[in-house]
Amino acid sequence: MNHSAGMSTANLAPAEARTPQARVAGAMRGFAQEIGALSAFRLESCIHCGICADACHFYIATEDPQYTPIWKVEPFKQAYKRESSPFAPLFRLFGFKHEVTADKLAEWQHLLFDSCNMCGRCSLICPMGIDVAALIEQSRHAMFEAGLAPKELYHKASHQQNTGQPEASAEPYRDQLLAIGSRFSVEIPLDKPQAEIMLCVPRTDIEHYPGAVAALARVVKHLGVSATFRSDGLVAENYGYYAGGKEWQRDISLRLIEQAIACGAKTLLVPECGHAYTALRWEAADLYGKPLPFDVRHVTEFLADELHAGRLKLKSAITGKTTFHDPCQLVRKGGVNDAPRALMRAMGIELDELANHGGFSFCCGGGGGVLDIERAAPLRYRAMENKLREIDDTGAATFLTTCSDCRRTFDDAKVHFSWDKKPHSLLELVADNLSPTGT
Amino acid sequence: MTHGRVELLGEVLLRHGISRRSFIKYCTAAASTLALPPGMGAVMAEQLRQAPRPSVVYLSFQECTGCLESLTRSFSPTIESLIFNTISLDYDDTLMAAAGEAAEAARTKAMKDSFGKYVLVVDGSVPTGAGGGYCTAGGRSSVDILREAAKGAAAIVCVGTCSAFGGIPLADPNPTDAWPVGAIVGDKPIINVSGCPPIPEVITGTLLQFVTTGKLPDLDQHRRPKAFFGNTIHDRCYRRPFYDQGKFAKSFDDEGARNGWCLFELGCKGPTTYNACATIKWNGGTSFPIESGHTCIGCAEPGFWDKGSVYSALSTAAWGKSGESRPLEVLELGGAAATVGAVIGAGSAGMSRLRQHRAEHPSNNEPKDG
Amino acid sequence: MERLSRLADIPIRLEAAPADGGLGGGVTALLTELATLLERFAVAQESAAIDLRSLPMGPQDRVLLQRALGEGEVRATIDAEGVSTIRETRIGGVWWVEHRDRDGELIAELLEVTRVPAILASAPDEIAAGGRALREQIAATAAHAPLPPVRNLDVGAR
Amino acid sequence: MDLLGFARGPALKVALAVFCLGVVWRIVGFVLLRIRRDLNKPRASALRYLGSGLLAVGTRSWPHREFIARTGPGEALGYSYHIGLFVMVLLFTPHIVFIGGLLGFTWPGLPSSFITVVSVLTLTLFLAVLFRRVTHPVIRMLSNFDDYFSWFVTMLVIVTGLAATAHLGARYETLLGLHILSFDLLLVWFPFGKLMHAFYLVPSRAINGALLARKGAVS
Repeated sequence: MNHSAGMSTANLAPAEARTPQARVAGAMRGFAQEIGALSAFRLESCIHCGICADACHFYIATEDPQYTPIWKVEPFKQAYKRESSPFAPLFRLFGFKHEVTADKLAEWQHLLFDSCNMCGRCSLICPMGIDVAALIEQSRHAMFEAGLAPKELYHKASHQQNTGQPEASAEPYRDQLLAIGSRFSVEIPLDKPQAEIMLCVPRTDIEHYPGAVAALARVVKHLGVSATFRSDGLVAENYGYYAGGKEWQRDISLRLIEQAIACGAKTLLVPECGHAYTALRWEAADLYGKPLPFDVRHVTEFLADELHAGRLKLKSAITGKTTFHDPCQLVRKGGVNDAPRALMRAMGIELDELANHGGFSFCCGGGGGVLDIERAAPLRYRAMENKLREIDDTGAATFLTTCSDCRRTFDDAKVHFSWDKKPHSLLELVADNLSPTGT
Repeated sequence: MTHGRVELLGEVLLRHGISRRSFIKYCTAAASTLALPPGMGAVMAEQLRQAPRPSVVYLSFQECTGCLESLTRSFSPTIESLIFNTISLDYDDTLMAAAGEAAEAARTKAMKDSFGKYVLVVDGSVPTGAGGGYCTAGGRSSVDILREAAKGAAAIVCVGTCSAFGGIPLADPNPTDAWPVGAIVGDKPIINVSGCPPIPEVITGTLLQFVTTGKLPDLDQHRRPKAFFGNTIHDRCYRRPFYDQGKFAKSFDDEGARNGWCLFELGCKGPTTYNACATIKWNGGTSFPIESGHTCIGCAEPGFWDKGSVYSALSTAAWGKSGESRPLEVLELGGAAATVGAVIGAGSAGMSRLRQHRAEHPSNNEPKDG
Repeated sequence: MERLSRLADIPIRLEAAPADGGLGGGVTALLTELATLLERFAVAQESAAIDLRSLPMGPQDRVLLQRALGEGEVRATIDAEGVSTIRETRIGGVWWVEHRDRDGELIAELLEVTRVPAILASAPDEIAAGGRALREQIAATAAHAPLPPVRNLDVGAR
Repeated sequence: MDLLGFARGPALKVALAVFCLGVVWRIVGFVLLRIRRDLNKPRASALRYLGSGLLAVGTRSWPHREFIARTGPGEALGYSYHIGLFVMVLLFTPHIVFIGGLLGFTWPGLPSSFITVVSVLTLTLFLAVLFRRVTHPVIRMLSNFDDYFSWFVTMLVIVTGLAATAHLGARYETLLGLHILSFDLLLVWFPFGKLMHAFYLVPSRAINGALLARKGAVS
């Protein structure tokens, strides 16, 4: 492999141009920020058994060993051994491990971004109990610091950090939100000074699935809870999380946190967006530096609670044979296991489960920002074939999920593969089958 | 006992009234102890009858006379003990009637008459400390006597672990600076018959084989005849099946010991000791230590006295001056090492954190990112 | 000389006495070897012997072996520097040979596979010497001379 | 001093010291790195998720149903030689006596002949493991000096142990000396290579299990 191969093929934004030395220094800085006793323990524990490969849909689809999850963090294992491991002084003294080069880092861009959805399935298979996905997330941070985040993710994260929106839109999302309200004849609670629940919305829904936005407004209205969107904290997604820019991720989360605090919300309700849930529920407090003064809940969790409390009643939904895709960030990585199924049960839906479901579900293939990376598409399509087959194998007529990114990915597959299934939003189904309470 | 013609052994035996059948019978017994094929007894009988009367000079140095006790403690004289104790032994200061200058004269005469042909048997180690003064006879040190006697010897047979390997005198701290014979005499064929003491049949059997064939027997790495020292006690031990079954006595007085189970855990050195105790046995084939319920102490092996406790099992750690590790000593050792490890570990963690800190907060001269 | 008690005289428990009268592995192997030697003898007239003292045998093994081989019809003793006993076992061609010294201690013990153990047979030179001795005796008798002592040992003194 | 005396004497002493020093160095060396508190509100109570962590130590011993088809055979191979190792190391009486001599307590062992059979089986599995390591594209790619050397050192102990038992190639005391010497080598190498996973396995599984349970996720 020639020396500049990595760099010349890297997928970089012009803003990320810098010298190789600066890249390595940046990677080491990012790495230093991430390394701690826990991540060190994970890197220490690997026994090179290769079993994690068998959890990864990229490896399963291609049988290409480079897609072995733990291999994706190889430069960071190397850096750990040389910089921070207990024997690091020996490694440096005797040169057992060389310094990671900028080229090697650039080569790994493909492995850390294009071929990893950060779905966490590998973390369930490792016999040593290593959370490989956590290591990949940390590695992405070092890659970001090295200026090696893929240009799509970099641009969106940068834009979102600056403006609150991952991309410029013809009309501000606030206006689009209100337009959706009038189009679907539903009241959009916006910028209330005080509310129990603060709402936010995936910009994917605004742009592609306005029905889901309306559905959220409708169920909130139906339940009669005090809730509001906030113009200054509207977008649920967090491209900082995808790109590995921890500071940007923090800044992006901060918009929502500050707005939730400003309106005195007790709950920040995460809409149908998986990675937003991870970013807010399981990472925001760490970046914020203290525990959040409100709860972070996924909309299905909220609805399931209302259901159990008897405040929400649902009609039977006529869906025919139905299956459900568990979004990785919500279920495997987020622990939202029961809520979606409780809602479906309440609507009388008997699921024909996928061969791998619940915590073991395969990723749709679009997670981790991969859907946004243009050059990753061919590999992504290969990896998701297995997922589509699993869905087909259930023979289900209706296919539900509860993450807008997953939906986008499946819709994209629908076009690419001329696939005959369409993913439906669980939230929309709930909104369509609300049963008036007390009657 | 000088003759103009060399007397054949057969003639001497006949004068002592030994019949052909007796001779075959004892040679059969000897062949058995030598681990020769059973049919060799008769062949040996014929060869021996035609052999010249051997001359044996027996020297005792720094020793306890246990070896000689063993040699003469055969319950009744076998043919080979008859040959060596009565017929051929031209000098042995312990056994011979003569004493003082007469004894010294007998030795000188035997060595002169049979120069180049006699077998020199030595028991005891050779002390070299204090100018050899720890062991003298007739005013001469054992080093001198040995060197002189070795000159005319056809071969030297070292009887007992002391002469073969230095034995107990050589054991730490070796106050007399004792050495085995092989360390003093370098230019003569040496056969070591180790053991503390050696089995009498092994001593006489070795001599017999040398006399019969005129050649050195097959020797192992410690110059011991393979015929007797080719197998470990463990390999030939009748308790071996219990070892294989994992049945071990845990004390000398437990049920396992009474059942005759393997004594490995009690420190038996059978697995690393090469001798014929388990087959030839002792006291005329009556028994041997393990059969009597005691462990093998490995007395036929070099340095047996310094290889840890007789009662600590072979597979245990053995270090320290006494050649033993105390139980739980490893915790002290490990604890000390672990403390050092903890300090170094903390140091390396501290260094890593410092480097982390520096990487996070690069100084101004380091490249800025865009 | 005061003797120690013989092992057989000390009342000890036999080790690992088989509960059901079965044979130990060592004894079975020995019997198998004997069978092989017997078959070879039948074909090639090749005598052989097994040295029992060179085998690691516990006291119980000996009892088992004796039980397995049994007693045959022939029993001979040789009185030469101690008693030797030659017993035919129940198995034809297998002889149990014990050599003891003058104190009765066992000095060699073999199982011989042969027609008759060689030590029993008279040697040719002994036979020749016997013939001469007998002639001398007859001659002496004829001359009414006193009988010369018959020496059985002067074979080697040619 | 003969080889056996050296192996179980000074060499063993040094090896044990290096082992203890190295293990503690390595563990302290990373445990004292920064520990960040997780400020995100746990889904389950601490007691509950720590319990789940302990549970994961057991459940992670065998692949989840969803993974078995792909990983079952490989994991079975891995675990079976580990079981073989455990039986050999911990249930062979001379080894028990060895440990007893160091630590002062013992436990019953298994028949030596059984151990020999297990050892031969384990040896075979060890060869199979190496074969898999060099032929499986993923494992070959991941493997480095540590993997091969750790394999070699462990293998050496098994081979010399078997040779000593079977008296193959040299005199028993020499083979026993080599066996103990190879174990000394293993002790010295232990803290510096992947053999350390013996110490990591339980806490690593427990921590991962607990952290997943903290989020309410399956582990």
